[in-house]
Parts: sequence; C-alpha cells; structure tokens
Amino acid sequence: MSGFNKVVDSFEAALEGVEDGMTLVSGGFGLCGIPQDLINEIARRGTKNLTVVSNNCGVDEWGLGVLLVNKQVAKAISSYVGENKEFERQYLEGELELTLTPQGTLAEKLRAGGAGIPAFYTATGYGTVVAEGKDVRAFNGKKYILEESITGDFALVHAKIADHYGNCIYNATAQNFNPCAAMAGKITVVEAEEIVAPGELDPSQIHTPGIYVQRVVQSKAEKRIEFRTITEV
Amino acid sequence: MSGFNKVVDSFEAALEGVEDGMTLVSGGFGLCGIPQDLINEIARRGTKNLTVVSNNCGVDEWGLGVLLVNKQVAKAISSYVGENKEFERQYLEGELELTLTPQGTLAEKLRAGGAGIPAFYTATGYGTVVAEGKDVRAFNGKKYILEESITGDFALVHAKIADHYGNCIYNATAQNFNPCAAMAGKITVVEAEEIVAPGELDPSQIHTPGIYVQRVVQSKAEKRIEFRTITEV
Amino acid sequence: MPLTREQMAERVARELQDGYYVNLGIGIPTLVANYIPDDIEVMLHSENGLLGMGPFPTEDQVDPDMVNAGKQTVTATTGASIFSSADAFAMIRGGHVDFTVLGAFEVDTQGNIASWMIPGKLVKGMGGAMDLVAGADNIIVIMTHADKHGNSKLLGECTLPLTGAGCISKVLTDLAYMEIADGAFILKETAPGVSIEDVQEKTAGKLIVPNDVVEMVFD
Amino acid sequence: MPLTREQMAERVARELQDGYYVNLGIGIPTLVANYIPDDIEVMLHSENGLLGMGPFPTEDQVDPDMVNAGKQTVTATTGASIFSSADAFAMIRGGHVDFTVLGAFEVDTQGNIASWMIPGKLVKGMGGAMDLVAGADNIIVIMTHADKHGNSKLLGECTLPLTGAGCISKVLTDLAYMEIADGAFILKETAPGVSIEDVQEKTAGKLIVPNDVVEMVFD
Repeated sequence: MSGFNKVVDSFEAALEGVEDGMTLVSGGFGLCGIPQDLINEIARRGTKNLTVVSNNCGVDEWGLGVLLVNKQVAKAISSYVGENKEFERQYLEGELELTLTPQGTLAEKLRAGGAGIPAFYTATGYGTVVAEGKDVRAFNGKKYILEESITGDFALVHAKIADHYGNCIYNATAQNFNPCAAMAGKITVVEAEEIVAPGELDPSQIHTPGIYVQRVVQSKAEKRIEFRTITEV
Repeated sequence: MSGFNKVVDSFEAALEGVEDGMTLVSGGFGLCGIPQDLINEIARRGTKNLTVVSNNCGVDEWGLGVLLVNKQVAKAISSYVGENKEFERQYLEGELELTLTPQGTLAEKLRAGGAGIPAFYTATGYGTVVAEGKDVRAFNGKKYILEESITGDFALVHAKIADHYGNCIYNATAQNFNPCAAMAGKITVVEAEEIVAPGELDPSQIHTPGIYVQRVVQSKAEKRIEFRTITEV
Repeated sequence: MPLTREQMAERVARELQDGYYVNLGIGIPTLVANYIPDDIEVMLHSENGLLGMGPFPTEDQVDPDMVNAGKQTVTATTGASIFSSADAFAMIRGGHVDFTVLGAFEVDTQGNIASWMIPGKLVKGMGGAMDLVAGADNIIVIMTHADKHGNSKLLGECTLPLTGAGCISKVLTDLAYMEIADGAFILKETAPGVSIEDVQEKTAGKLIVPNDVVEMVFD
Repeated sequence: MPLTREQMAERVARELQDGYYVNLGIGIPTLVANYIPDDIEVMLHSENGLLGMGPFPTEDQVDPDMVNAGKQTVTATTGASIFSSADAFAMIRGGHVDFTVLGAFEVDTQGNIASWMIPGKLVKGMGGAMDLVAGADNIIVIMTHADKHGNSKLLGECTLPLTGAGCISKVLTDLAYMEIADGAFILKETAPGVSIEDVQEKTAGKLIVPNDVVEMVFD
C-alpha cells in the first residue's frame, strides 16, 4: 500500500514512541468519545510522568482514570476533574499537578495549536484566577486575555469511522474534543470503530482530514455511560 | 411556523436592512460558491459606499464585479483582486480603497470574528508590509504578528442545501469561505440551491449550524466557471 | 413566600422568546426547559457540541455517544446540529447564543459572578462556566437570595474567586428579580408575599428600590 | 545548458517522498505534478479547501463547484477531503503540509522571499502566498536564476516587497540547486553543462561553493 495507509494492526504499534515525560492530548467529554483502547495501551506500557491534556480525567477505573490509578500522570490540563476519587486523593496529597483551563479556552487552545496560531485573545477568564500572569488587552472597549495554544507529542482520538488515509467521521456528541485533539498532536493516533477503504467516505463530510492523522487502529473497547438518564414511557 | 423558520420568499426580503456604508462579508473563491443572487439583489437596491470583505472581487460582470461596475463599493478587503479590469480602473483612479489581506489570515479573521476571538497571532505576513503597524511577538523563538478579527453587518453565503432552521451543507469546493463568512455576519443570509425541512439533514454532517444563520432564500442564478480546464480523453 | 425551585424556573422561562438559542446550566437552570411556553420554540445548546438538545432518551434510545454537557444521556431534536467543542464554544464566545441561565454562589453590584470554587473545598474545575459568562450577552443568574446560614449572596463585592468580571446584569433569586446597573442591584419584582423589606434585609450589596416594583404572579 | 521548465519540475519532484502532502503554487510549480515518481504516492493540497486534488476533469466531469486554488476546474482523488478556507489554512499554518513548491521574483541570503508585488505595477494581491511561506517548514522555491535582463534574482537582500521573512532555505533555478544557511547561498548541484563560474556570475548574494557540488543528471 501507499505511504498514506496509516492502519496499524495493534495498539502497541499505534503507540510506538510514547515515552516518559511526554504530553498526551486526548479527545472525549466525560466518558463519551474517549479513546479507551489507546488509554489502556498507555496503561499497559506503564509510561510515566505524563502530562495529559483532556477536558476531563475519566472516572476511577475508566477513561484517563486508568492512568491515574496507575500513577502514570504527573500533570493534568483539564476544565473539570470531578467524578474521580483517585484524582482527588493524588491532587490533595500533592502527587499530581493540575492546570484548570476553561472548557472553551481548552478546545480553542488545541484547535489553535493544530492551526499554527500560537496565541489568541479571549474574554473567558478575564478578571479571574485564570487571567493571572496573562496579558490583558482591550478591543472595542472590552477586556480580553491572551491564551497560548497547546500541542501534544501524541494525540489520542476515538472515531466512529476512519479510512486508511486517516480521514475520520465521529458519531453524535462523541465528536466533542476529538477533532480539536486530532489537530493538536505531533503524532495523532485514531482508534476507529470501523475502518474503511479510501473513497468510502464523502470528501465533504469528513470531520478530520487525514492530514492530521498518522496512525489508525481498530478499536474494541465497550462504551460506558457516565449518567444514564431516561425518559420513562 | 416557529421562530426558527428562517426561509424568506424573496431576495428583497432576504436583504432587508442593508444600508449605505455597511460592511458585507461574502463567501466564495473566485466565482466558485459565490452568493450571486444576493449580490444581484444588492446591485438592484443600489446600496452605496459598501465595504466588501471577500477573498476575491469577482470578474467584470459577475460576482462582486457587479457591484464594482455599479460603483457601490467604497472599500474591499481581499487577498487577490486580479481578473477584474473595472477593479483595476477604480483602484488606480483612487475611487476604491483596498486592504490586501493574506488569504489564510482573511479566513481566520472571519472565523475568529464569528467565534468571539478579537485577535490572534499568526506568522503570516511577519516581516512584510502586512505587518506594518501591527504588534510583533515571539513565541518559542518564532515571530508572529497580531491580527484582529472581522465581522460584517451582513454576511452573504451560498449553500448547496439549507433547512428551514438555516443548517447548511456546501457542495465540494464551493464550501471555501462560506462557513467563515456565515460565522462573521451580524445578519447572515444564505441562498441555497435546495431548501429542505428540518430533520432532512444528518445533524453530524451540517457544515454551518443554523445558529449562525438569520435568513434563507432559494437561489436561482447560474454557476459560472472562471478557468475551464479539461483533460482530453 | 420564597419561590420554589420550580417557580424560579417558571419565572426565568418568561424571559424566553420564540426562536431563542438557549444554554441552561446544571442544576435549577435545567428546570427552565420544563416551562417553555407552548406558543414558542427555543433550541437548547449544550456546550459539548449539540444544538437542539431533546429530552432524555427512552431505554431503547439510549446511546453512549449522545450526551449533554452534564454527561447525561439525551436525544437530539428535529433540526439539531452536532459539532466539535471548539465550534460549540465559538457559538458561545461569539455571542450567538441568545440566552444563558446559570447558577451562582455570589453575585455583586459590579456584575461579577462567583460560581465555581470555594477555597478550602476541593476544586473540581470551572468546566464551561467561565466561557459562558464571558461570552453570552444575555445571561440570567438563578440562585437563592441567601445561603443556608442566612448570609446574603448578593454582595457589594464577591468574596469567592470569580467566574467572570462585570458580565452579569440580571439575577433571579427565590425572593426577587433584580437587574444590575450603575453599581447597584435594582429591584424589579418581588416573589409573592415577599416584602421589599425582606429583600432589603437579605441583600448585602447596594439595592435600589424604584417606585415601580411589581409582585410576581404565578398560576 | 540551463534547465527547461520541465527539468526544473522533474528535479523538484525528486524531493518528494511517499506519503507527502504537497502544495504546488501556480506556474512552474504546477508542473511538478507531472513528475511524481511511479513508486510513491503524494496528495496535493489546494488551499481553497481540497486535500487530494486530481487531474483536470473530462468534459463530462466538469463541475463549477470543483476548482483548485488557481480557480481551474479539477477533480478529487480517491480518499480526498474537502473543507473550509479556514481549515485549509490551518493545515498550512500548522505545518501539516509536508512540502511546498513556490515561484518567486527574488530570494535572498537571509531566506527572505519576494514573490507578490512589483512596485509601479498593478497590485493584484498576495492570495495565499504569505500564508504558505510563513506556515510551511519545507519549502522549495523554483525560479529562473536571473530575470530576462540578466539581473540576478538571488540577492544579498531582496529589493522587492517581501512575501515572507527568513522562511526559505531551498532554491532551485534553471542553473543550480542551492540551500540557504548562515547568510549565504550554498551551492549543492549545477544544471548539466552549467559551470560553477556561470552560477557564481549570476548570483548577486554571497555564494558558498563546497567541494562536493554535483551535476544534476536527467534521463
């Protein structure tokens, strides 16, 4: 196959090159759309001292929580880290560094990182602790703070469908941070529920073009639900 | 119908409120994906002293060229204004102001305008005339310039399909600046080749969510080709 | 009588207009969805990437890939759209969401809001709250007028770390509806049976009482 | 003999690697697509929003909605993707395009490039050229070594308004292939039959001639 065939046949191959001390960007929102198989492989490898950039940090034994339990995470950059007792414990005992970042700013930092924009102004966080140490500037009479972009050594992404070239489509709200993460990885690894041949996807309907993706692997993990809320019929 | 039914039945209604001196943002690249019917309606209204923000300014009698011939444009913000003799004449005679903006910066300025980001840093234009008067700042040893975002009083957009709620899908490379323009309009008007009921479009496959769109109208103009290049068989 | 949570939601829902895109925060704000008047339509924006949030699914409809910003399983309404987190917040930050309803710990006369962090308690994060308060033009804060110890939550200056500065101009509590302008709370409406003096007593920040304060009416 | 346009394109094409995403500027750079080695695959990026640009369409395939950055009708290859202009330039600015080929009026020993504007002549605009030179890591400039009056286009300092500053490190002309480093052009290869002296004579900027200059070979 061509140099554009990015499909690898194991999670091990998908994450070759992940090393201690690296920054990993992960897609997902809560437990929705998380790259669980890739997270499990990081756990298996036992890579230490990681910085993880992800909106949330999973729950105690699922999502990025798996890496927390394993004490592989040195620093988290997230907007919300509730629902996770092990995170609490490690944070309170000073084992874990945490940089809280507003959710929209985090998403934009990743998109900007992927788009080669080193920094942007946003009103979010002006006048709060988030603004500490950051430039403040007024545009049209309103105050904004300067936020720098984020990139990662690896980005871990979960897609519904990927083709061999790495073109991705996400399902429903499992999209969330995945396209932003995909842009921000020096090496972006996609686990996909379905892998198809190039040409199967409509070029205009691709969420993440393959240019952002270096490796594709077949996913297998179950999908868990964080809060199952039901309308009784 | 509900307050989300944005379909109007005439180009006149679609552009109600356009006034002399306003800023109009237009989608399209060359003659591809341009909102020709809406441009024609602006021409019919004879609105004067307009600032037009668009990658190109059409050709002599098509695209935004129609407004140039009509002397309705006071200022153009564009990346490339070739293929247009009337533009040349007006510019050389001082009838028309022109702010040349690099293509990627222009697209990002519109996206940022729609996204509430007042300014961003980019390497594009550093060390060139584009950087004059703009802040320069280094990030990780590389120099960037600060570019401010653009919004318009109206944005004119051409879509392949729009639903009543203003959700849009673009065809092939007629997408180009259209999603960026759609985000940047205080009032965004979409001319669509096909208008469908809500629910007809897959929610995950919408290019421009209806929240950015205020009015939808059925388009009818022909599509012209700027450079017809053919592979002989 | 102070308003119930349901009455607070009902009162806020009266601010809705046909065609509004609305973001409802977690907690009491969520209840507003139950009081949308029959003669109007609104679309609910969920900042994880869904415009057109529908009710919770039936057992058959449950999809782990379909959740709201509270990570609850939901459905999409007809005409919904789904997009990335960056795009979801572009809508908020760009001022495209018409109406936002949020809870808070404290609000002050400068329009500051504190809603995400209580020092000494575990910090879980601001989630999207800072983006919502900074990005939306039309925000209403919905909260109790005083905390459970009777301390006013309407202050001259917030004591807790801020979620946003100078961004709040409308507050509905269980006692009153107020607007914030010129460094003061301006009393607009009182809850049924709640006196202006009751409101004054529980408002620590400067309160202006115009002549035209009205009493809310509920069916 | 100076290289023909076709030989220049052929020489540049030797820089391509299997799996490269490539952006080819208008003019001679476009010809590079004709010399992609058979044993590799590259995908062409067109900055109007197409990754996977194919050949011109047949009469039957012509679609006004399907054009390239030169506004010519084109086709999409199998596995292509199509996106907005903002997304197209995110790819460029973010350094995701592996290889970029551009024409120029002048290049200098500081890696500056002038390619968009000749004062006194009508300004048509920079299009995407400034974004391409600022965003791409791996750029090769392809141009004649001297203008039609015999003036060198490889200078100590560009005289025309810049397209980008300090961003060019590889230049192929009809006479030579050079790299730019440490404030000089470093001669790497000469065109067949072109002497080092020929190159020196037509290079106004500082030229370093290492011991290992080779002559290009064409079939």
